[in-house]
Amino acid sequence: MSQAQAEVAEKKNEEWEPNILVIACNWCTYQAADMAGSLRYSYPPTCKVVRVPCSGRVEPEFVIEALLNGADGVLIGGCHPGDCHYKEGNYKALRRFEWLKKIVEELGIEPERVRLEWIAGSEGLKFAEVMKEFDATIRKLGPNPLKKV
Amino acid sequence: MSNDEKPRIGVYICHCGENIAGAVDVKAVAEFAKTLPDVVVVRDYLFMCSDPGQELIKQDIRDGLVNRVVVAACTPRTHEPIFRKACEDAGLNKYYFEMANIRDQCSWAHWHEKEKATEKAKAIVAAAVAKARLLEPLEDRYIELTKEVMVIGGGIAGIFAALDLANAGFKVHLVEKSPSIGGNMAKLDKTFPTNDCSACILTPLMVEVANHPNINLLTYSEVESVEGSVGNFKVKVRKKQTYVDWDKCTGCGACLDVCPPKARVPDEFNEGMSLRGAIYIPFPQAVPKKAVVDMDACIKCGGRDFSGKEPRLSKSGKPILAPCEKVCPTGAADRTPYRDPNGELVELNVGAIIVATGYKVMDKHHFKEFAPEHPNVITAMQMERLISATGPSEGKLIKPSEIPKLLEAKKKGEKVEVEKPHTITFISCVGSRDNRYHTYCSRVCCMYMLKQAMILKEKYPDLDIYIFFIDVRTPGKDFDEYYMRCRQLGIKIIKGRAGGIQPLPDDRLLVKGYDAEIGKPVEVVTDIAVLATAIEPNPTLKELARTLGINVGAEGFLKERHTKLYPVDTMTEGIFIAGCAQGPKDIPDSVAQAKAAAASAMSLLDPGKMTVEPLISEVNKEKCTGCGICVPLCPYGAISLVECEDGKKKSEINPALCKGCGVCTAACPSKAITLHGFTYDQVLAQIKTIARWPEIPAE
Amino acid sequence: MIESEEGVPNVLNLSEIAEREREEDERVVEIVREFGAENLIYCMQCGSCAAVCPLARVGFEWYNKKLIKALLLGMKEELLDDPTPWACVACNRCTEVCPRQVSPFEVMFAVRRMMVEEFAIPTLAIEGLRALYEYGHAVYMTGREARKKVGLPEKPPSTDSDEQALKDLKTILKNTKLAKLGLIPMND
Amino acid sequence: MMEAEVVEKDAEKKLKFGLFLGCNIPFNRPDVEQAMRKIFPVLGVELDELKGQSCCPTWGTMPSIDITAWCAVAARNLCLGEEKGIDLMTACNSCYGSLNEARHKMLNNPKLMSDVNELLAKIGKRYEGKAKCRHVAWVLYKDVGLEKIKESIKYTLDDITIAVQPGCHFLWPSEVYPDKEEDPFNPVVLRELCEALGAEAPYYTRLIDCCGMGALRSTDPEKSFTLVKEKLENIKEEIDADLIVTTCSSCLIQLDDAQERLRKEGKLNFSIPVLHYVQLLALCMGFEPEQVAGICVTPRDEIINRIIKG
Repeated sequence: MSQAQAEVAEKKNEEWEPNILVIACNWCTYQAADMAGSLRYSYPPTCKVVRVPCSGRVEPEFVIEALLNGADGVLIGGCHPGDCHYKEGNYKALRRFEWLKKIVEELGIEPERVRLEWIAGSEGLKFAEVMKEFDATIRKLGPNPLKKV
Repeated sequence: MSNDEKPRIGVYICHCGENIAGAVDVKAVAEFAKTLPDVVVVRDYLFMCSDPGQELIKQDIRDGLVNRVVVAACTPRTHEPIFRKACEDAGLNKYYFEMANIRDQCSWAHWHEKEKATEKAKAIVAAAVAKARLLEPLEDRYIELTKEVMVIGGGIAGIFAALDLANAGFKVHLVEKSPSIGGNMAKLDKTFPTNDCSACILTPLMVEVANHPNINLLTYSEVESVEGSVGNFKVKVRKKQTYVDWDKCTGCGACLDVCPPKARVPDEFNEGMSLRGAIYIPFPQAVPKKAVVDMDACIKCGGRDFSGKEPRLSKSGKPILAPCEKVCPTGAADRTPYRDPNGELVELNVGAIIVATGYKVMDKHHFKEFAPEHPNVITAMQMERLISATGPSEGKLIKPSEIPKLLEAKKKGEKVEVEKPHTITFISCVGSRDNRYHTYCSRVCCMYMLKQAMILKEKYPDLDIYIFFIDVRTPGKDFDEYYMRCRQLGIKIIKGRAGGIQPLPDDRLLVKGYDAEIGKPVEVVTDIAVLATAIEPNPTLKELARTLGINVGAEGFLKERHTKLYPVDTMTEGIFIAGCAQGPKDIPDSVAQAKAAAASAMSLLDPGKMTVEPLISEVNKEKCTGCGICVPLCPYGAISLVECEDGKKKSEINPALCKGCGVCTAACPSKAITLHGFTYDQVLAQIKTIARWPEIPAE
Repeated sequence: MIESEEGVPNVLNLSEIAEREREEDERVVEIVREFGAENLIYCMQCGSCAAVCPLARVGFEWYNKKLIKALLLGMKEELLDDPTPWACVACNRCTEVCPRQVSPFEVMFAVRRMMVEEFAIPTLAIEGLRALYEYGHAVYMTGREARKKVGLPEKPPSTDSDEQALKDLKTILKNTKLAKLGLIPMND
Repeated sequence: MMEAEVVEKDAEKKLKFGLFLGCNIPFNRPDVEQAMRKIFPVLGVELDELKGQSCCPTWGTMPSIDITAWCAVAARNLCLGEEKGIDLMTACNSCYGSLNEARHKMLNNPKLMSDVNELLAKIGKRYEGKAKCRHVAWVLYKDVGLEKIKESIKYTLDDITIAVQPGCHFLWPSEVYPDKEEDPFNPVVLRELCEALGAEAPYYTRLIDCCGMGALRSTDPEKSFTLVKEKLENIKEEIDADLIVTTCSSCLIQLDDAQERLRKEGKLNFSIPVLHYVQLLALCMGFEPEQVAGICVTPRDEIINRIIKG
């Protein structure tokens, strides 16, 4: 472990910072995240983005694995209904998400830790606002209960 | 380079001037990157995308130091192609590349939290490296492109698209559902803002289309089905039955007059203001100038019904023929041979499709408040016919209620006194900007009302002309000057849309309006009321869009890929749109769009082949159980169940149709489908790295 | 027409107005153009003139923009009894801001000239014309106390004290439209 | 150096204008006439009596009857200056407007000019379009100059805030006037003239708004007074002026007279004295207040005392 890593790990014990994963579709939410940056809308650095072509690519396992591996919150971002680059991948994501929420609850995790948002490529401001809000939600919930175990 | 060679990852961190280095401690990130598994080289540079920056990467590849590249810089949406090319140039498969976005999504967003930004940058780099370890080499795909284009719609937009393509050497199939090309423009008397005679500028173009060696003109034809994708569309076009032998028909028109009164129906070309026979040529300048029989109207004189029966004989022993076939000098109207009512199916192979199906003028009957049944309440398109030299009154301005009288007299060869109008009133935005019908502005109504008013006022200075407007919209080139000319002619422009038309005891009308400028209700007794009804999508457009696999917007017009940047493209590659099918527009804009669509089709097809990124899904036949879940999920219909050698049905993905969304990959219960570039392992590696952060990924 | 209290109908019958123009064989727009409102036809009713018009501000009915529209519709008789054009202070702020160079001030005054032909002229204006003719001053006062009080001669060095000059002025006025109209006695 | 100064003084001495009085000034506010007769000789400007001058003609008269007749009456007045090779000068915005508008029309319409000259021929006159009418404010600002004004005064207006009222026909239509403000919507000439006397002359929102005088007042006094009231209240509220200064005789009468009426009707509860700029300058030069500022309705004794006693 590098020195920096060690420091962060140490800090974590004193002062918990959420670790948030954002799985963003390439055409809308990923673009919105870029837009937020280029317009200098700041949001909590706790949020880290992984790019996928479409919200329809997101497998429920991705989210479960993220939670099992310690993420405090997972947000899936896609295009607004009707605007999907691949016609209807976001509808598929929506259907899977309902199911996903139930599984998460059964795992004993607060369902608020997973979230699905439609953020268009032009909505840089919305991206930042959603991230702020989600970060606040996760902070209220505290660390991922699975991580404590 | 073999696939199972152990990854040797080079991490290249960009300062982007101060854009990254201003918030992220680049040196710290570099030090951290060195600790990541399989990372063998870490470099940082002021501008990694610059020539010397790219050279750093290329040199390491050439020196055999690295076989995977991670660039931590800006967004892959803009720079991934640049770095991929650098890898390729140095001899590395370009899909051995991954990008870490530490500018747009890190330094810029967290500018004032430098320490946290640096930590986040490390996490992003770690995730990218995790994915890079699992990258696989991929080969670009190429598809051959058919250098033929189908243009649907023979109006002014379709004509220009077809001519531009044909002149550039492309084979064009121009499909028009009416018997003649020309579209709505052929009906217009004059065109703003120059008041050119519409037929005079359009007819030569129509003739050019008909004579062009590269244009295959398919009139009276409709697209029935479209399969395939960009570069290779397979199209079935239905050539409707004309019931006239077009090879023999010379367009002499002899048959038109003999068709009996019982078989006469409202003439589409004259917007229903006159009658045509069941056998007809749409209009005098029609191209091709050929007759067709409208079987819904035909009364099959003498039992002559194209069923293949020989004619009955009269008492004198002569065959009993229908008047049209009797009079036809070339035998084109011969009703003896069997003619298939279904016409003929033509198959085309085209690389691109341009949809230019135009528009429909909204019907007046919706507007009860404007006495739509009254013969002297007409649409603006009817006014075009009324003032056109080829119209029902041959261009003489008369009250529409007098047309039957005039036509009757003409038939008898008599002269007749008809009433001429003294007052004409135009009402704008009828059906446009109206929540009950169309919320959009039809864009051309202001100008065509002004045009008609101007033409009328210049020709008949004694006419009183009123135009009731919500507001006058004249944003085109030379348009406002045109409007001002109208005002100066003494045409009375009243701000305020009229609210009603009351028929008077004679055949005149009382228009009730409100002059917002004076602030009082106003009334006009008018001879003709012209309703500027909206431009509507063609009623069949939705169906056509479905056939083509393109979208229509909420208002029913075809949806462009991007309003500003891709205005003539659709979401389906290889299909372009032009003219009023995309939304209301005037002739200059339709022509401009048609030329843009033609140019887009040319630049797509001209190279003869196109590269397709291999980032698409593939089925592992061994894992596939043939459950078929994926088949209906695919938005492009790219997946089908095919029988394999072992006799079992398994999924197969058509690489030409797959766009790489990954919906099937995510849904496959047996993980038999891989989305190249975003495989399960690759994405999961990234996710786990971030989820476990700040724990360092294990070896 | 339904008569409103002011004499201008509540509902304007544009056909009747147009018919009247036809019967009288004169277009109101052309009349006012001849009276100096040459650019009237360039008006697009944007309302800049009304935005800065003192008359519009204090509630006169037929201020510049509205008057122009009424004329474009062919209205004339309806306007004859209206005081608005005679209230125009000729401030010309409208002229300065008009994007079409209509000069609404000229329209106001052209309407005055048109009204004068129909003898629709306020008494005060006739008095001013009479004073101009009689003394060479539209505003004329016989009491000279104020002049004396401030130490000035009783009469200014104008037509008031120069018989030949007043005669000259009268000669000019007698040869103008003013004499033809016969609005004031000009017998001397 | 000496020579140059002499030449300059000679040039100054050559300043000569025909004093165009109009109607309102000689009959209603002769103190303004007297003020001009006093100040200009001190400033080195010679005044010609312009014998035989008449009404400009004002808006309610010939301009409302006929354009040629309007221009003919105006041209006869302009001829009186043209014959002597001098321009006219007026302290009345209406005269300034009517004369220059008429001149502008004649210069841009040869037919009109020749019709006018046909009329003038009957009295042995001819107008070439050379003589124009200058505004007293512009003569003071441009020809005399602020420096000369500063040198000429005895009293300065320290601690006095002035609300200026240039008046409509000083500004619009700018096309017809011989002198133009750089920005007619933000006029500075009168403000600078006031500042030259030591006063503050700040901007206020309704500075360029019409006072409501003239035909508006004679047609409907009530409506006219709403404009004055609006203007006066704005002056009071925004800059709390000690004094209103105008360069137009009509504005002077309206602001002075209507103000008193509004007060009597209980619609105004403050009082701001009003002066024409030439009156203010005459007072600062030390001329007898009775003669140069003796006629008013709204009391001005207090401000005159402040000026004279410092």
